[in-house]
Amino acid sequence: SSYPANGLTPDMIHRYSRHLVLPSFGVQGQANLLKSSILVVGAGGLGAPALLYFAASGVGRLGIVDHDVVELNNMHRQIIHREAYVGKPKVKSAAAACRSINSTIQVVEHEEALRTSNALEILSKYDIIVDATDNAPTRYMISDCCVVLGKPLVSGAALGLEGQLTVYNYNSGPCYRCLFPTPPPRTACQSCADGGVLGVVPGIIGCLQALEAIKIAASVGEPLSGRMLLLDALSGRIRIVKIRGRSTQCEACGENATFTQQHFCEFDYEKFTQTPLCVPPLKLNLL
Amino acid sequence: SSYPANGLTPDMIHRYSRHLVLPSFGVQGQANLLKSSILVVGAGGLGAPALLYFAASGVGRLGIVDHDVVELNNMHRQIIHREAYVGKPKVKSAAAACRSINSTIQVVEHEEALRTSNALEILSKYDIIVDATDNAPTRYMISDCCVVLGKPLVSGAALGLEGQLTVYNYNSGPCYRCLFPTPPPRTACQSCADGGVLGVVPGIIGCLQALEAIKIAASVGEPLSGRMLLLDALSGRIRIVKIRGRSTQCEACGENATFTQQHFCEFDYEKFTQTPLCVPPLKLNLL
Amino acid sequence: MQNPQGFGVSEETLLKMQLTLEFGGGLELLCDSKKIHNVNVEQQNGEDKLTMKDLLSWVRTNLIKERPEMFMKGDTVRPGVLVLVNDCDWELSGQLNTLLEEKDVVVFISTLHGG
Amino acid sequence: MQNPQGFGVSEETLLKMQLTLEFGGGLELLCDSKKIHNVNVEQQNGEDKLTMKDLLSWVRTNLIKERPEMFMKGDTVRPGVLVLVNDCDWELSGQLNTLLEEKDVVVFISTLHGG
Ligand SMILES: [Zn+2]
Ligand SMILES: [Zn+2]
Repeated sequence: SSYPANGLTPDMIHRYSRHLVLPSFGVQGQANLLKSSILVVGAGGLGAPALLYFAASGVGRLGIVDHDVVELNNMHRQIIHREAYVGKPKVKSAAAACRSINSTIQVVEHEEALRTSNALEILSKYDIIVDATDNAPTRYMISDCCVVLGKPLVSGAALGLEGQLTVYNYNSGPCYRCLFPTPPPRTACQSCADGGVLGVVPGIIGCLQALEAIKIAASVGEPLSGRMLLLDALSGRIRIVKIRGRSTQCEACGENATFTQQHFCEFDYEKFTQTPLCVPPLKLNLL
Repeated sequence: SSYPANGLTPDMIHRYSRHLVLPSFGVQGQANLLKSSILVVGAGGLGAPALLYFAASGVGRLGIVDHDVVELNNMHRQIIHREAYVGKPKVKSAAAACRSINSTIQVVEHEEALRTSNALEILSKYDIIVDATDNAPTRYMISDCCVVLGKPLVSGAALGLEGQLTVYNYNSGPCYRCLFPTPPPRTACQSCADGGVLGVVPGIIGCLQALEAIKIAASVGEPLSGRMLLLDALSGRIRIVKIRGRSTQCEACGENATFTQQHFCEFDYEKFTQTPLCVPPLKLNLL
Repeated sequence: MQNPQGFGVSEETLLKMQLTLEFGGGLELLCDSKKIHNVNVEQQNGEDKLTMKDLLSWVRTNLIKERPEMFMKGDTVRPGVLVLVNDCDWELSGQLNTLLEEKDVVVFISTLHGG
Repeated sequence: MQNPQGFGVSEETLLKMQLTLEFGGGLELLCDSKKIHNVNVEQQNGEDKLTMKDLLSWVRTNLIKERPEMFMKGDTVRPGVLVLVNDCDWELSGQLNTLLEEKDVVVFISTLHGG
């Protein structure tokens, strides 16, 4: 073979040279990254910057799940989509953008909504899952699926001028249900569509999600597991707080949990959260 | 006129609807943003995400200064540039990307290195300056120029797995020289080229720079003046610390400072910092 | 933060404690859209200590201006609200039984789902 | 953080203080690439207080393994280094004269220029 032992070609050495010279990342970190696969669920406000940084940094296989099309009112925050893609599937738009900045990685398009019927199959193909979605039932579904498959989950959320970030189900850390065993009342779950969001706030959280997933993929540093980052953009404050560990009573990951793949397939997340998995886009007539 | 009083057309209302519904941003915040002008010095690791979020969010006039061309070893972090632009000017590449995500704003290309001979003229055309450069002499030059012109400066930096961010010369706050009256020894000033940088670290700092500049432009929230954000990506820690206010003894902005536009034009920043303003790209042969 | 002076309570004086309360993730909308509240909480039931259970009932009476069901359910916070005492999840300090000390910072934050 | 017990110093005992020292922006390279150091600093000159000036000389002797000129210049830190005591610029607390207290966190960070 003409490949050196670490699997880096001269072109890769050139492209990733600023990573390779980092003592705490280096050739091993980059080689790990190139061998890794990451799935981003949602090519919206959080997914946009995360996908671009995954592609740029050399994640070997990058999957994108989304069933939406690009709309003009996404453009203020979903910086991966160009105007030319308005009306076209977000997955196609995002995949084209990722390929345009790094043609040497593999980008996989999953142009469909994530459901209990396809989640196990899709998620099982990736090492790390990034939750960049926008509703409560999907967040429970992704977390449960990561628990039954044993995958780490990098979870971000943004609304208004606030953002939140943590890593679930990593190294015996808590899962989403450990923190939120009971779903919140539906009225407490605003989406960006009805609540609004300052575009750069999911930008910051999406970049931080990329950082955490890259750390896990490259096996460097301390991922944000058992800790949660809280961003208040308006006052310019960020706090990183200590959260509970895995709950022994957790229905998904606890000591006596019986949550199997079959249980997952049959679980009704819409009923559980009293919220539909896919919210139809709202028409706003506020002005 | 067919424009409503707040200057928002129906298309703008559609595009920026997620900003307009935010009580703490709203129509006034968006109208302020659309009337504002922001200059980003450096279309590299920090400038890339900042420029995309400025364009997306509707900054009325967006200037870009850079004299470099896109190189393959930039691509791991400078997510605004596509492979098709390797070898072409960064300003052209960045401007094209900004226009492709928002054709309704004005993007101004300054394809030249910032120097004492052109800085006053270029910076004077913008409300807010974003320092996204990569060397000490340019940082002193931009700060001094902002002081003599009375412009707020959003300053970010990233190296290795660390990042720093603050706002200078805003509302009687400190300038760069208030914090660093004496330049550091040249050996203490590593660039991303020789020190390396994890690509997503300038991504996070660049997004945070965008947030701070957008807050100032829209007149919302509390900008990070008199405070500094310190990011340690490896350990996943962010601290926001309180820094000194404007120094009465500062040679640029202090009580008895005599730093005028003419003084600025004649100041030798390369001699002051013992560092050239433009570092030729290094060839790496580390592997 | 521990400050023994804060506990100098005789039978004649009511326990009073200076706390910083913060609301986020939308919960600030329930208390006049104000996120940070510097408050003096007075213990009502003659006890010489203040627990999170006491604080919750004080908050509900004194700060929550509307839709209290969006803040509490039964005698605890509603599902989806994280409670942090000095930047630490209250599950780690005993939840409702967490003992508060002078100058503690208590954060109530609703989990976000948007993206 | 104030803790009066930390100052219980008689003429017979040396002042000892538990501090957390953090190095960043590349300064950690001068002390074995370790960023966080939990240390017990002993006052050498018989004083019953510890200032930042004392701490700097202690750090230079005990932690800095190489290129001390990259950390200090004269009796203070070199240009381009920010010093933070409990997340606050030491310019606001008296620089070299800042009095340290038990469990203080002192950060030395070199300003970055990259982008
Ligand atoms: Zn669990
Ligand atoms: Zn100054």
